[in-house]
Amino acid sequence: MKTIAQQRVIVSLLMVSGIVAWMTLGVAVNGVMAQTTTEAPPATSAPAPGGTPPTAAPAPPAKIDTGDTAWVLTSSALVLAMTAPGLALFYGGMVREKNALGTIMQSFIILCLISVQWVLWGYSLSFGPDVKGIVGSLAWMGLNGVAMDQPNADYAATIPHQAYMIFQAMFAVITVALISGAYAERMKFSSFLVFSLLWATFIYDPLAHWVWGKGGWIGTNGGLGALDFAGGTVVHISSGVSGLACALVLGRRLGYGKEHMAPHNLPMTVLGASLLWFGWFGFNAGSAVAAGALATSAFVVTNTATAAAALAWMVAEWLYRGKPTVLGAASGAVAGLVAITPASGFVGPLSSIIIGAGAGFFCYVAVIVKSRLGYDDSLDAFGVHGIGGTWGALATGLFASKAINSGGADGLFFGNPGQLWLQFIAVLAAWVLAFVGTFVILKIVDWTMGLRVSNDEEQLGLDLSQHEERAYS
Amino acid sequence: MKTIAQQRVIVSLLMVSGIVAWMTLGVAVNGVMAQTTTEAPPATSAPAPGGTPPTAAPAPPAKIDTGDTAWVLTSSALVLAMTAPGLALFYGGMVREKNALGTIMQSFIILCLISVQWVLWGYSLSFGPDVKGIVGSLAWMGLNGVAMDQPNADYAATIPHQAYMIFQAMFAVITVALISGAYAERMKFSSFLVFSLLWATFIYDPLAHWVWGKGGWIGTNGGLGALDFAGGTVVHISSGVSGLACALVLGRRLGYGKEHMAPHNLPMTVLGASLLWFGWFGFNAGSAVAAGALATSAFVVTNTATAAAALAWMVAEWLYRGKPTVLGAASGAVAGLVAITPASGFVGPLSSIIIGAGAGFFCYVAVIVKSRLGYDDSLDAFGVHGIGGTWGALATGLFASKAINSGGADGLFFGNPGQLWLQFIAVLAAWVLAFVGTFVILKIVDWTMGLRVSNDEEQLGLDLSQHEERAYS
Amino acid sequence: MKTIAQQRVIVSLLMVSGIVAWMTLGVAVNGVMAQTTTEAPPATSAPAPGGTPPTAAPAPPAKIDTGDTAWVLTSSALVLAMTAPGLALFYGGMVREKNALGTIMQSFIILCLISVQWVLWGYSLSFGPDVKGIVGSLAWMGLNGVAMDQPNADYAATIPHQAYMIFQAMFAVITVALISGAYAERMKFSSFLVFSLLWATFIYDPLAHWVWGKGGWIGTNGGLGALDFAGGTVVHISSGVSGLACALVLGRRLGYGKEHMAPHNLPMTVLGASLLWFGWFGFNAGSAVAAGALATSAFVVTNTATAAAALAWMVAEWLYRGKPTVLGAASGAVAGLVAITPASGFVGPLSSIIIGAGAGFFCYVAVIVKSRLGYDDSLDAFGVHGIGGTWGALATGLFASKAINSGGADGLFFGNPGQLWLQFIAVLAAWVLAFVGTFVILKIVDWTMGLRVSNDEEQLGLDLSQHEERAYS
Amino acid sequence: MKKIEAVIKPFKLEDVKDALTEIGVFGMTVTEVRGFGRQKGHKEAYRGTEYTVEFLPKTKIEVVVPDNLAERVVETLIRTAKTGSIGDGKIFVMNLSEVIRIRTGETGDRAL
Amino acid sequence: MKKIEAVIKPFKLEDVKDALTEIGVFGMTVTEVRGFGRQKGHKEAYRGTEYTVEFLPKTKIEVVVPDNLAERVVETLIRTAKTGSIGDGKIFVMNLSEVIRIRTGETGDRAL
Amino acid sequence: MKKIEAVIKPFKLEDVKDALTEIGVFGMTVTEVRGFGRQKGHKEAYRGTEYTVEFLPKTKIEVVVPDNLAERVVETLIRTAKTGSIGDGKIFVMNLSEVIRIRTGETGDRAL
Ligand SMILES: Nc1ncnc2c1ncn2[C@@H]1O[C@H](COP(=O)(O)OP(=O)(O)O)[C@@H](O)[C@H]1O
Ligand SMILES: Nc1ncnc2c1ncn2[C@@H]1O[C@H](COP(=O)(O)OP(=O)(O)O)[C@@H](O)[C@H]1O
Ligand SMILES: Nc1ncnc2c1ncn2[C@@H]1O[C@H](COP(=O)(O)OP(=O)(O)O)[C@@H](O)[C@H]1O
Repeated sequence: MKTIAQQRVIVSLLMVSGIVAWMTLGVAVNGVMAQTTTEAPPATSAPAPGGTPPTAAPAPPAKIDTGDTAWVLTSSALVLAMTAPGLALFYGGMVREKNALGTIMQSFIILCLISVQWVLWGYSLSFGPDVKGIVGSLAWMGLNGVAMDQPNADYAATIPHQAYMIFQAMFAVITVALISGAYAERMKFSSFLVFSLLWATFIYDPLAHWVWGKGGWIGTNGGLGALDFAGGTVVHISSGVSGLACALVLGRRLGYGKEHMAPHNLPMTVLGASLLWFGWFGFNAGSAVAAGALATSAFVVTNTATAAAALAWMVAEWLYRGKPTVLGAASGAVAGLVAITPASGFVGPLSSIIIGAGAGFFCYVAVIVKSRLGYDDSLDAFGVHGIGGTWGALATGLFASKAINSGGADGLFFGNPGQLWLQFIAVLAAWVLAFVGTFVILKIVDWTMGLRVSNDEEQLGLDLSQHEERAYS
Repeated sequence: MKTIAQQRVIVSLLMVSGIVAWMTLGVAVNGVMAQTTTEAPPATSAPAPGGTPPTAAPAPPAKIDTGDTAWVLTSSALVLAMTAPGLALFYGGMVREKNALGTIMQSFIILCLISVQWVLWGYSLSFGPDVKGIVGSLAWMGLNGVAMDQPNADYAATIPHQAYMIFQAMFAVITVALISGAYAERMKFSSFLVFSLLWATFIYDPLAHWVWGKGGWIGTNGGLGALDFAGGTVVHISSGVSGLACALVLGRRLGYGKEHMAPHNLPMTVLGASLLWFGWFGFNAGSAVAAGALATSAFVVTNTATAAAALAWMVAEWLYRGKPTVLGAASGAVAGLVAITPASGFVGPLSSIIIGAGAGFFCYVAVIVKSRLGYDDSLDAFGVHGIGGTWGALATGLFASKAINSGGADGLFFGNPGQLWLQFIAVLAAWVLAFVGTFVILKIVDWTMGLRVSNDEEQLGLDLSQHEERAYS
Repeated sequence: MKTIAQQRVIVSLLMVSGIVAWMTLGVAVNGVMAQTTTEAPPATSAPAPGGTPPTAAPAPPAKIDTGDTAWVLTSSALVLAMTAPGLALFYGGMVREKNALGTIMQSFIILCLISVQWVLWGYSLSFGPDVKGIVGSLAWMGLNGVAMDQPNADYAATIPHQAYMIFQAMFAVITVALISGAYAERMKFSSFLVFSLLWATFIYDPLAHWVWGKGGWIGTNGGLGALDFAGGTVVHISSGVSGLACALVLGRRLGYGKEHMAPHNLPMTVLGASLLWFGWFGFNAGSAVAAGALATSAFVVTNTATAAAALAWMVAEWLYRGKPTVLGAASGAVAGLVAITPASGFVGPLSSIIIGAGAGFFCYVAVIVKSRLGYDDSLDAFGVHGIGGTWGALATGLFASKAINSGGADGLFFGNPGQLWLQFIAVLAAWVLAFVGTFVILKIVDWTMGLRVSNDEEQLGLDLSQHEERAYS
Repeated sequence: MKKIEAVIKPFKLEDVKDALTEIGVFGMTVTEVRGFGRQKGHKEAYRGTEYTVEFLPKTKIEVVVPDNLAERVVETLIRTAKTGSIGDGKIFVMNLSEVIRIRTGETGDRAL
Repeated sequence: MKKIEAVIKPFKLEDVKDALTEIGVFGMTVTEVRGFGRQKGHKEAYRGTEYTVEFLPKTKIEVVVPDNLAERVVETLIRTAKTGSIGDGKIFVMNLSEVIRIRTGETGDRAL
Repeated sequence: MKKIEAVIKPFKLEDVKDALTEIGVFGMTVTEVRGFGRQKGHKEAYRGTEYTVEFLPKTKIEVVVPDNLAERVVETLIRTAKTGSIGDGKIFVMNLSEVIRIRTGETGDRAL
């Protein structure tokens, strides 16, 4: 009992000191804040050299486009809706009633936690000035120098830099939340908070830099040239593979394989899946950071792949088990969304049907196999996001076409086998970072505060044991 | 038992061969796909005739507007949300608990099924090159020639052609899903899938062509000139009247009129109705396919008519029964949304109040009358969409005004009685096609695979009998 | 019994005569409607004075920007989603099962009622031509002169006037709905309707004029210069303080403090809170009425403050009670949204963390104190909106910075203590109007029709007693 | 007085209630229960996991009647709750030592 | 030992529990039930369809007590569960042949 | 015949059912109940308000068996439902005067 009390104190102190630190920081940097509007414009708006003849107009300063900005803001809101209520309900409906609130809370509070982390240091680590291709520097901490009224042409030339920042914030949020499917129904709330904060900082932020950051070593913004339009490696492989590590380190839920662990509210899960689909248009089509041809194409293939994946999972289940299930269709849709994510800016609608159908099929197989292998990835974070993300990243190397996106690359089926190899390297890097990093963080958290709730608490459920609340009265 | 097994085999084979066919097709046309970006620009950008003096610039090629594109993409996402989660929950909450998932599944899987159908052949049949005013040709199968980066000025001059295509996809989806309110709680899942696919192909696609397709015989794009801004005939009359046919052909639910069949979860239904309202802004205001005055006006009248309809239903019920109900208000709102749909681009706010109030009143009467007539339109697909759509289509002929939309027409009350006649023809055509077509399709499906679940399965509920799942555990 | 019957008759008559009146009005003004497109353009497009040389183009007429319009329409839809389903579920989940539908209905029907009120006279009273700084005139009744195709530069220079009108409609709707948290579980439905209509007309409409109307005495559009970007005083103080008046006048719920009154469905409440967050981007970032730097900044600080507030409430609760709760986190998020609302267009991201954290903390304290004081603000309309709104309005006077919005003002921390004083005046004015006005309206309604349901009806629940429906069957 | 408990198929409740009312039973208490017996359950599947559910939804009716009415109640129950297929349920009869109506304090047959 | 079952109005549960605890009852088991009796039900309406619901929500309390406590329990139940209006419910008393506490295996009055 | 009612911890149901089936019990009826006893409840808090919840979720099993099987059933229940910690629950045994199988009309031990 004493240790529990102690831990509580420690955690409390941690939290409080965190909050206090933030506030101090806040006040301190307050002056800076006033300058976020006056970021020295980058190269794009450099004053034209004096001698330029008047007829040759100087390069116009990067200009904010209202249509593009409207679309990216809308997309940011859509991606927020993916985490809460989307993922919160998708996962919340799949657990047992006694853990419903606790599971919903995980998505909800990650949204809160990472939103603040992102503004304070996460965005800087991910997208700030490059440090050896590995990580962003801390120069943009507290959004110092991230303009609200000017674009940063490295990332998005026609919308305010802060619009790009907040759009990316939603990606960081949902990635951390996706992992919670793996450790659902048994993780201690305080440890969960600490784990999530560490994971975001030490896994997500660097990985995002590798793939999307200016100068990151993997991506197309100065790196090897692996393609990841909206986050196959950064979001789905990273969360899915980390989920696998969580499932292995935490071990199975009490009564796994013996007790009835049916989802307590599948309509809630379908609602969540539908909101994921809805929000994912922001995720993928928003990743064009402009409202034009590319966003349109990404929108179309996202919808098509998702539909095909749901049908494929349904058919696979129908053939294998004899009945098509609703949870299967919903899971298939999510698998399709996952798989099309990295490809969405590079492939056409017919390719997307194949990518989607493959996702539905592979992820269904993964889920079946899991129940044979016996590890307890409670809500299939790995089975859906790990497998679906890997398939999607590789499929991008197969189906990408410069006819769709001249800024991308051709894949194997369009005559460029090298791209598949690049995709493979990106996948491997993401797998290794996610698995090893998560393993280390979990072990540290386990040694210092413990990862799992006690058996009694698990029996009672997270809602009552962690929050003293019940979902339904 | 043998026949059931056989049917299962047949269905399975059908499904599999379908999927396989799609994939083959996919790979085959993959090359084509690369060309979706390079569609030969249509007439709008025809080369200026040789003799034009150089100073007079040639007609500028149709240009993509970012604001319009942002709005249409947003609207597409909104309309998706109408089907799932919107309609799925609206209907799902109204059935008994044992059918909750099965009912939700109907909307969800239609979204998947028709999304793929639309890309493969649906869009081509509806909007492809006209064949005698009756249907589109198959020239645009697999989106062949549907550009992602250029507008098709026949349909929307300032957004990519694919953006228009995906916006329309969501219309096809929800129309098919709306019918499910009529046969809820008793249709076999496999037959339901086949029915939906046939219905979309043989009823929806031609009807959409008649009214909206370039050259369709009914509409304003080269036809008689009947007005249907966002789908009064195409979406609501077609689904509602088809629902009536379903209710008549399938017969009543077991225990109808005797057992307690109260909605199992009305908060879910209100949630669904609210999401319908939310998404309907995309439906109606999005139908302007641009973000300007017309979209704004459509948005305003949509909201106003909906509100008025909910109040009208509530008042009617209060007077007639003594209590206003929540389901009544929600149903009234949906009735208002239905009725304003065809009129939304042609009428002003005060007219919209009358159209809405009329919808609330007429649909309430329809619902009362139904329970006297004794056919079992389980969730009032006909009572709300059939009646509301018919009223809306006719009301468009009464209240339309060129002062609102110079590209439209004046209605009876603005001095043009002929328009009402045109509206009447459109209504009649939609009724006939929907009723007869649905009747034929149902009979075919009934003869080959049977329409209803067995009595035991109906008693057990769709969730367990069709999907081996329970909504709540 | 007789009086009940009589009241019903009176109410019925009222309702009917209302509807009839509207319709008459509708038909009567129908002609006017046709002119809503042709509003004489205001000053902005005044003909250039004669002497201007032809080469110097006259000031271009205000032009509709598609990106801005897309954003404001999207925002309007988002704000609608805040009321229904957002608030409806947020509140609906917090009440006991027997009142679930009745509570949801309050938000839903207010959406209907005020949508119509706004079009008929509400918008005119709020934003119509100024009458002595106190209220708008009735000149714009029935949207007479509110153009669908031209901006009104007094309010928004780049979107159709009707787009601004409908965006504002959603604000009026949600404000009235927010109050329902205070009188939940005990108010008579008919009285509730009358109260809401009167409150909107006599409290909301004038207050909106004071703060935002052209010429209103408090705001920046010709008034004292108090800042309220998106509704701290107009929306949150007004609804929260009115809620306090309701709680005091109506008295406690039967069994308050003795019976178990736990929320019946907290997942529903979290869903509602998440939708509020989602929709609030429209509320705050939409209040820029353009899709540019200001909208972006408002979006960013909205998200950041909300996250910080949820964390602060959670930590406060953790320290004070020993466990962090899910309802606490959700409530904190809403408190943060409330508090950042008036500031969202004037402060930077680090300030927003402080504003948010303060909101989480102060509102938690308010809620704790309430349970000591013993008045029954059932769902803490005052505790969250009254306190949070007041804090936010004052904090705007502390943290506002012209570096963020040159059209705003500096706050105390940026060297302008006078602004805090202005904010204080605005707060005071809103408190007084809301409290006194609500008190008077409540008394009038109480005398004429009674405010509360009978004890038996309260025992039975609103769902059965007011609507003869049950939420779950 | 006798207390008669019957476990029946849920959709039979309306019929049973009507029939009992007809023969002069003025009250009953009903509980949703789950039954396990010879009737086989159903399968459920959620992603990779299958469950066999052996407890089926049943409705339990409790009726307290004067001794002389007991037999007719049992007969009526058998008649109206029977479908003939497995799982129709059971009737249990037991003695009560006392019955009291809370509202009035009446006891015995008069309390019914 | 006696088993006393009472069907009461749900909102009376807290009062009843407190009163029983006071007179020395250490345990009870409670079930949500639906009751049919003289108390009339309510109407419900969903779109065109109306239902008369005759089963009302009630709470069933089961208390097992030594014979000598039975009478006081019944009195207490009557006193605290009564509102005086129709539908207050019934009390049924029956004999038990044995009681066992699972945790310890104790039987008879000591098991209570 | 005897009717044996046991109030147990919900998560023990599967084990108990399996064990009872093994010793030859072919049917049982299960109800979700809430129990009040020596086991202390838990706190709940919603914003400013705290509640102490003294009723805990329990599962009630009803098994009717021939007299000669009763003792074994009780033993089996004790064995399988026991965790040793407070709140394991109680077993109540009472006599039945009659049992009937609705489907066939069989009575007595043959109805089980
Ligand atoms: N021995 C028993 N004790 C208590 N309840 C029983 C017993 N046997 C059966 N039941 C109840 O009766 C129901 C029907 O029993 P079952 O054996 O399935 O069919 P049948 O009554 O037609 O033989 C079961 O679901 C269970 O609720
Ligand atoms: N004969 C009976 N057998 C079992 N339960 C009964 C019987 N009569 C009444 N009840 C229960 O008692 C409740 C109250 O009975 P009712 O006749 O409505 O009022 P009162 O007890 O005041 O006469 C009923 O809802 C039902 O649950
Ligand atoms: N006198 C009683 N009458 C009816 N049920 C009882 C009685 N005493 C206990 N119970 C039931 O048994 C359960 C366990 O009892 P409790 O006193 O908590 O633990 P234990 O059985 O280990 O002594 C209670 O929750 C309640 O449902």
